[in-house]
Amino acid sequence: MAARIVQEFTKGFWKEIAPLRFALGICPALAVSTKVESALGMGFAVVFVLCLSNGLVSLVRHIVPDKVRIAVFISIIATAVVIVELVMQAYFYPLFLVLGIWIPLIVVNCIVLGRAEAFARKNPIGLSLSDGLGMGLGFTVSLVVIASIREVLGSGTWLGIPVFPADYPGFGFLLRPPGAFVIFGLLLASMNVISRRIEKRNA
Amino acid sequence: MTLRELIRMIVVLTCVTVVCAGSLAAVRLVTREQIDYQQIKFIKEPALKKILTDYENDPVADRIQIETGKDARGRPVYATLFPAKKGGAVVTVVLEASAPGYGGPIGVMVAIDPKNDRLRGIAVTTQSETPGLGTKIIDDPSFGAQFAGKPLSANFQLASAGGDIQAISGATVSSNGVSQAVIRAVGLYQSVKPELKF
Amino acid sequence: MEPVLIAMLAVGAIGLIAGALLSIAAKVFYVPVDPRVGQIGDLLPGANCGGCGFAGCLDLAGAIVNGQVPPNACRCASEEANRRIAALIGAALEEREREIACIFCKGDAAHARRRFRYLGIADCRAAELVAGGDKACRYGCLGLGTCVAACIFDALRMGEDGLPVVNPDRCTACGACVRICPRHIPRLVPVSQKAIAFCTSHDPGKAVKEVCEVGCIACGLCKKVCPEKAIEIVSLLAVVDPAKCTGCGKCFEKCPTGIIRPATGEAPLRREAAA
Amino acid sequence: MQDYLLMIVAAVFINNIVLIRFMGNCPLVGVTSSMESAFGMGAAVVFVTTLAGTACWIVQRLVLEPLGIEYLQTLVFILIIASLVQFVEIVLQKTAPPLYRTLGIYLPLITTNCMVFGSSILNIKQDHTFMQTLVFSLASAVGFSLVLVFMAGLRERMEAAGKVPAALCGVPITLITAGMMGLSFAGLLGMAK
Repeated sequence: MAARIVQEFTKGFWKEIAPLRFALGICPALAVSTKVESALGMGFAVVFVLCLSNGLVSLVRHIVPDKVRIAVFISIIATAVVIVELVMQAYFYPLFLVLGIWIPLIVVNCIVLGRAEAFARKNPIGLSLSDGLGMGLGFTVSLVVIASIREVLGSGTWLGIPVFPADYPGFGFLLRPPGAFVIFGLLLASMNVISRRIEKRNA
Repeated sequence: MTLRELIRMIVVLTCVTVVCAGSLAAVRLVTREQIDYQQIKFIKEPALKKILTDYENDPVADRIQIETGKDARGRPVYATLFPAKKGGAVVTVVLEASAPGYGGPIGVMVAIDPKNDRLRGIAVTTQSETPGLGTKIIDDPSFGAQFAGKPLSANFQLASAGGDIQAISGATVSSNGVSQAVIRAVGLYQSVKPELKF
Repeated sequence: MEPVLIAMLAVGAIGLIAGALLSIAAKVFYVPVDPRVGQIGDLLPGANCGGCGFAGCLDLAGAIVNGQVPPNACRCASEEANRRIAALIGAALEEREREIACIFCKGDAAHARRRFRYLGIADCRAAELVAGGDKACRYGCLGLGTCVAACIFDALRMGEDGLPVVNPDRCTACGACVRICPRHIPRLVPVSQKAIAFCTSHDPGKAVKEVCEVGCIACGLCKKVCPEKAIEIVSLLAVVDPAKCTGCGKCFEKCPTGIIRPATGEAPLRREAAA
Repeated sequence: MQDYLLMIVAAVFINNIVLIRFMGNCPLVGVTSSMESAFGMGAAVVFVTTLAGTACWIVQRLVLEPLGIEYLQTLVFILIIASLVQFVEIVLQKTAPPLYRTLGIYLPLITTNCMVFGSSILNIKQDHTFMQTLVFSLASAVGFSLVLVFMAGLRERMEAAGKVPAALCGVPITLITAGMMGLSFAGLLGMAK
């Protein structure tokens, strides 16, 4: 059992890392990745929502009729999201201002409902929690990677700390919406190349 | 689908939503104070810091809200006052008011010395005036400085309207917006003054 | 406590209204969905290839239940699956022979002339749009592999000679290649068909000879030699009737360009045999 | 009238909901492999977004604000959208089977489409009137469908050309194309706020 829990946890990082493998949840991954700080904030918000929703869905999985399943799951997710929204507003207000509309939009992040539907609905609470944690952290990692590229090259800082000499002009394209798409596409491509190399070596 | 299934569907959905709403309302109740504090702190504090210099407390945490009337939907409207204290005594009260300018409403914070009924200073918080012209209300410190030290009984209208304030040339409408906002703030202060106990 | 109650009541009411509305809608707008549709859908391959002419496997399942099409309308389903589908709707399964796709052109790079070098998008449909393709024969295979790309069962590959090759074991006769080819070169034939005239050109013999060494020149020798009268010349093209053909092989020897051949198993081109 | 025109142009081209606001990217990758599915999804989204936007606006103004429970917006809106989508599905299945057959398979996808939910929230955030809500929702959805159809067309062409490097095939090239498309849309910036 313990091994299973560890396995469900770790798959979220490489084998099934959601935004990069399945192109799920790419909307927030693109929108809030101009700065590492906001990426971290968004990532942890999603981790919290995923754990809470996976746990609750797993608890109620036997009493919910099939026809209203989606409505019930989405209510649970929305509740988790509003809790995050309120707590963030109360204690991390600057972050709340930066993330803005993307906090309520966690509700419709495909990863969250996807995990509820595909995993938590069929598994006991322990596994569901570890799945949620793993997937959420995997999402955070991908977000931070993209944000690092964009922040370092785009504005010459990382988490607000300057990494280039002060006269670095900044690659503004990366901070704009089109730049996000391009960086994400290139990241996916390099991920493909690496995976294929590994496969070839194992074969 | 039988009637039983239908009813079960509705009951489950309703129960879930009720429980969700209940727990959210509870969380809201717990965090409400903190959220209000944060919102006001992040929006108002920079302006507060500009006009308040010598104080020891957190004016945002010590803010006073006084009901001034009801809005169109019948909900109460509050005026928020920020008291700055030194040595336990209130030395300055800050409040905000706004009036229409050239490009939109101009928000002005006014610092009042409650003991002597004098203005300590003003600061523009929100504005959308023409850059380079209307924005002189912020960029030209001598304009705002006219208000400092005047008693509350002074005439804060522009000189062209028979008052004591010299408008910035080329930005009369914006200047008028500021002076109207100050007049409103002072009026607000006078109306709630009886309820203040320092 | 009051704000909590208000919230619970308001959202609860919205939930109740939504639930009730959905239930009422489900009742009022109830569409009787035959449970057999789902069961048949499970039996079908689920590849949604569209070979049956419906939008997908479930769509076909609905049509089978409604009796619009026979239970074995899916060309890709195994015989076992077809039998079980037929059993489900209680219809007798009418036996139908398995078909496979055949490439009706032998004009490879060595035997068919090209009018120009085509360097555009590697897709037959695109090539067809450029002055009718690079092949001198306006009926022949363009050889850019659009049919190969269209096959979701991996039954087609591009041969070294520039013509697609069918793997009869994998072909499910879904017809995707038949539909996508701008020149209708791949065609479905019964697996038992013994002889086929591998050409689609309706040009007169002289015109065919100018552009291709392995086209049907409509000489009619095959028709004359066939003891079963199984071959007809239809608008300047030899056509074998599979119902009559016994596979005696007389036409294989007689055809001057060697395009009439056994349907399965490769026989040498006549020219090569002679050389 | 001019205001509405400006709003439409802004929502469709300048602040395009997919390319500039980053909403609805999952279908941009998921259902653009063929023109047919892009059209189907686009039509379904236009229909549902307009309906959901106005429904959410009405509930916000008539229920949430008078009761002072605006903080439950997220929960209530998503409930409305989820039920609405299911409702539309049930009604379509009965009343317009041909339409249901074309749009039906995309409807479940729409519940978790951030563009429907996002534009409903934007309506409230930007303090739209009822008419503005209607126009904005419709225009955003049209902008979404437009990008979807453009992308499907480009992808069909790229696939036919078969010249995309192996590593970029599929999602990566789609995203990079979206970036390029975003750049050209950004060329319209400054035409309206």
